[in-house]
Parts: sequence; structure tokens; C-alpha cells
Amino acid sequence: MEAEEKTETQEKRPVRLLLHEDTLTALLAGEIDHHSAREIREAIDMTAMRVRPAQLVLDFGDVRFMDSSGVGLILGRCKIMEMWQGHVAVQNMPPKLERIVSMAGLHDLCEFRKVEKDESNE
Amino acid sequence: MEAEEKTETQEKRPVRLLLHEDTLTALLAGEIDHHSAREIREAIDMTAMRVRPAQLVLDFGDVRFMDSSGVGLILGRCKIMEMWQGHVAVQNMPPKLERIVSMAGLHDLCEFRKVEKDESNE
Amino acid sequence: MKAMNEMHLNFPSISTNEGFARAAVAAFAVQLDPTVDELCDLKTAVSEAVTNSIIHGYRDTIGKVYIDCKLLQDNWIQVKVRDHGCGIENVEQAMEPLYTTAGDERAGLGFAVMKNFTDKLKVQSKPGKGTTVIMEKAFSPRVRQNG
Amino acid sequence: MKAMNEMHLNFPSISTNEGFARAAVAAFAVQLDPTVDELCDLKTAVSEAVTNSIIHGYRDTIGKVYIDCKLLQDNWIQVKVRDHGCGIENVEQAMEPLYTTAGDERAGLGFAVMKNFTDKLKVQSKPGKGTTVIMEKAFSPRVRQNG
Ligand SMILES: Nc1ncnc2c1ncn2[C@@H]1O[C@H](COP(=O)(O)OP(=O)(O)O)[C@@H](O)[C@H]1O
Ligand SMILES: Nc1ncnc2c1ncn2[C@@H]1O[C@H](COP(=O)(O)OP(=O)(O)O)[C@@H](O)[C@H]1O
Repeated sequence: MEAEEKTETQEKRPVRLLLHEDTLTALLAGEIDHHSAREIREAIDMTAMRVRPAQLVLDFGDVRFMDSSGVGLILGRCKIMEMWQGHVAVQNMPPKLERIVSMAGLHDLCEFRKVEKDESNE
Repeated sequence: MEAEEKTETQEKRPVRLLLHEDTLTALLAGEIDHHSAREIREAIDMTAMRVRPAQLVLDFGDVRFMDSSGVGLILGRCKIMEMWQGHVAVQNMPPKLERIVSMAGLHDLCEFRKVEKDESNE
Repeated sequence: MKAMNEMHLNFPSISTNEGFARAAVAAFAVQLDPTVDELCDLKTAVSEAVTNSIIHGYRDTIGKVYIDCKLLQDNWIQVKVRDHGCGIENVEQAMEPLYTTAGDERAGLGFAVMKNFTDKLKVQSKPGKGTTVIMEKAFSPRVRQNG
Repeated sequence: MKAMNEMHLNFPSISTNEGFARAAVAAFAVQLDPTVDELCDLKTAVSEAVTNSIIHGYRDTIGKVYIDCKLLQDNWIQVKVRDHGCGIENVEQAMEPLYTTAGDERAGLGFAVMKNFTDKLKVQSKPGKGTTVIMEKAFSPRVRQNG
């Protein structure tokens, strides 16, 4: 904590990963666009390839903005998880991102759910 | 209240005026620059000229940004109030605007003070 | 239609500028007093167009992306996003939802989002010359509180 | 110094664009991960320069204000604000604190703020031709948390 002396102007890190039993949870934050999606994708895939979780949870609770790159991010993770018969759950999608999510027909492709903040964060 | 259906993206109004006995209080809000200073100035002066208050309080508690136009706004009000031997008090100047205020030497020209939110707002 | 205000912006096609571009357009658009949702829709559409210029138009090269923004009468805003990149062979096909030339990580929804999140969309493109996307959006007139 | 990123912006000299201009520069500058205070200082300096072009440079006419912004090495940002307005006869005098040609509502502190709130300030002006203000500011390197 001591290193963080400056008052933050920017986002917190766009992705934090938590592994619990056979579930890998990616807590996403800030703005998801083509730029940030790359960093998020690389972080998730590197860990997922290694631990091969049965479930990958993508938590969008702290995402303030998302364009179609976020849809690509979800679709890409679905493909990866299919490789070892795992599945993807999309968690806490903010209501204002629902429009782009339903445009993409994502509700037919993966599980959507809400959980309480306290359960999902550590 | 009913008219305010849309979620606000913009500032609330840059100035609200309260008259209490011989004190006119101007509650300033948002960003004070050359553009908004004009509207603020016109609102204050129109009322001050009419009621000729003994004291004009400029409350900066809700001001998030201010450039040297804000300094000009204070100086200009000091001149107006001098015309009828009134005086200006600058109230709740946010700490981050202290630098520009002291650069202008305003502390020698008018009274600065802090008051609790509840006292100043109606 | 006469523009009441306008701004012109350009920057190199590097991906950090996607966030900058939509923030700049939003900072300009607030003059029309949009709702949070309207502004978010516009930002999303701008983000799609700018991203396309960066990843499709210029691909692995660096070129300039141009944004021309105009405030029109009756709370309309026009945003033009231009590049001098590779252009599009078949615009109609490119605009079909789910069509993409860029592989697994692109959803092929960029144009669909631009169309859905604005009120008018026009795409002009010439292979080898570049692409221009013109979007227009109307913000709802806001009933002002008097208090 | 080579720019790592840059943006170029122009808009007509109307006062609503003062807020837009500083917001756009701030949206660009966040790439350097400034503190809230550093960013606020930069916004204040930009606001002064843009306001000067609008109210002094073009006075009662409408002209174009140009902003050129560059990210330089070592967390430096350069912001150039240009107008093709009336220009300044005596730049040295104009830069003196409290000097103003614009009457009671101007504090004469614009240049003083630009100087105080940035790390380098250069003013070039030619009467009848216009004025260019070049400001540079270094943001402190941020120690990153690992958690
Ligand atoms: N500015 C552009 N320059 C060149 N090609 C483009 C441009 N914009 C879009 N395209 C082409 O149109 C296709 C569809 O675009 P879009 O609907 O945004 O989906 P996506 O970006 O996910 O591929 C792209 O894959 C690309 O081939
Ligand atoms: N862009 C400009 N074009 C023409 N004159 C300018 C410009 N900027 C500043 N000046 C002159 O310099 C003076 C001092 O400017 P400044 O320190 O910003 O104080 P202020 O804006 O309060 O007058 C102005 O009053 C004006 O005469």
C-alpha cells in the first residue's frame, strides 16, 4: 500500500485473477475496448491454459464502459474453455451494458448471473 | 423535481443566490472559467445592485475547477461591494484551489472562512 | 445544416488513443446536455469507428485518424471518423453483423453497434484510399428544472 | 525529442470550448498516469491559454484556436495553444502578473498561472499575426503497486 502515494487518476488494473478450486474468476474493471481487451485476454489465457479450470467466471461488476471488443473477449474465452470441456459464466454485467450484450446474442452462448459483491471479491 | 427526468451529465447551475437579512450568499458550483464566470457575475450583480447587501458571501464549496477568471470574479465583486461600503467574504474555498488564490494575493483583500455545509445551504 | 460549434481532431493510430478519442468526443458533446445513457451510446459508437480505423484501416502500420465533430440544429451531433488506410472492398458485406476479417477476437459487431447506438450512419470507403464513417445522433431535449 | 504520441485539435473561438479544450487535453494526458493534482494544474494552464486566444487574440471576432499536444520522453507533456488573432505588441509586459488590457473582470494572472502551473513556458507572438503559447510539464513517475 505504501507505494501507492499518488492520488489515482486512472483506472485500477483492468483484470485481477482469483483461483478457487476449479473455478478461475477474472474481475474486470474500468473501460473495455480493443486496447484494454488485449491485456485482459493475455492475463486470463496465460493462467487458464496452465490451470485448465472447469469454470471461468468473467465478472463485469466494475466495468464502466465496453464496446464490441468486450463481446469478442467473451466469445474468445468461450472458445478457449471449450477446448477442455470447461464453461464460461458472465457475472454482474452492469445494466447499461445489457444492450450490447443482447445485440451479440451472448445470452444464448453462456451463463449470465448476478452475485453479491462480497462473495465475488476474495 | 418531476421535470428532471433525465439523468444529469452536466453541472448543476453555476450559481444559486440566497438573501438572508443584509447578507447575499452566492453558492457557486462546477467549473469556473471565463465562460461560466460571465453567467455567475451577471446573476450576482443584478441582485446585488438591487438589494445592496452589507455582505456578499461567495461560497466555493462545490467548485471543482477554477482558473484566473475566478480570481477576476472575486476582485470584480469586491469593487462592486465597495460602492456601498459593503464587504465580500469568500467561503469554503477548496484546498486544491488555494494555490491560485494565494498567487493572486486574495487573502489580503477579502475575508476567507470555512463554514459547515448545513449552515450555508438554506 | 449550419454547425453551431465544431471541433477537429487527429492522432496516430495507436490503441491508447481509442479511449482518448471517445473521451474527447464526449467532452465536446456535453454542450448539448445529453443524458448519461445518450453520451455512453455515442462513446461506444465512436470507440467502434476509431478502433476499426486503427486495427483494420491501418492494420500493422501507423497512420492518422481524423475526427470531425459538429453540433447541428435541434440537438443533433455529427461525428465523422476518417482514415487513409486500406479501405473496404465491399462495404455492404462489411456492415453485416458478425462479419469480420480479423479472426477470433473480433465479434464483427462494430458497424452493428454504430448503427444501433446512433440515429444515422453512412460509410464511404475506397480500397487503397481509406474509409470515412459519418454518424449522427439526436439527443432528447431536456426539460429544465427551475429551482 | 521524439513524441511517443500526439494529438492535434482545433475549434472556433467560442467560450463554451474553454471547458472542452481542457477536458480534451486532460483525456490525452492521463496516458502519462498523472496525479489528480498534476492533471488539475495542467487543465488550469490550458484553460488560461485557450481563454486568452478567445478573448484577447480574437476579441469580438471568431477565429480558430489550435492545440497541439505531445507526449515526450520521461513523462513530459507539451501543449501548444495557437491563434491567428491580433498578437501581442510587448510580450514581456503582457506576461507581468496583474497586467491586463481587458478591464475589471480579468485578473491579469493568465500568464502567471501558466508559468506557475507548468514547468516550461514559451510565448511567441507577432502583432497582426497571432500568438503561440508552448507549455511543458513533467508528471512525477508513479511507483506502481503490485497487489
Ligand atoms: N476503417 C476500416 N478500414 C478497413 N476495413 C474496415 C474498416 N472498418 C471496418 N472494416 C472491415 O469491416 C469488417 C467489419 O467491421 P466491424 O463490423 O466493425 O467488425 P470487427 O471490427 O469486429 O471486425 C472488418 O472486419 C474489416 O474487414
Ligand atoms: N492570445 C493572445 N492574443 C492577444 N493578446 C494576448 C493573448 N494572450 C494574452 N494577451 C495579452 O496579454 C495580457 C495579459 O494576459 P494574462 O496574463 O493572461 O491576463 P488576462 O487574461 O487576465 O488579461 C492580456 O490582457 C492581453 O492584452
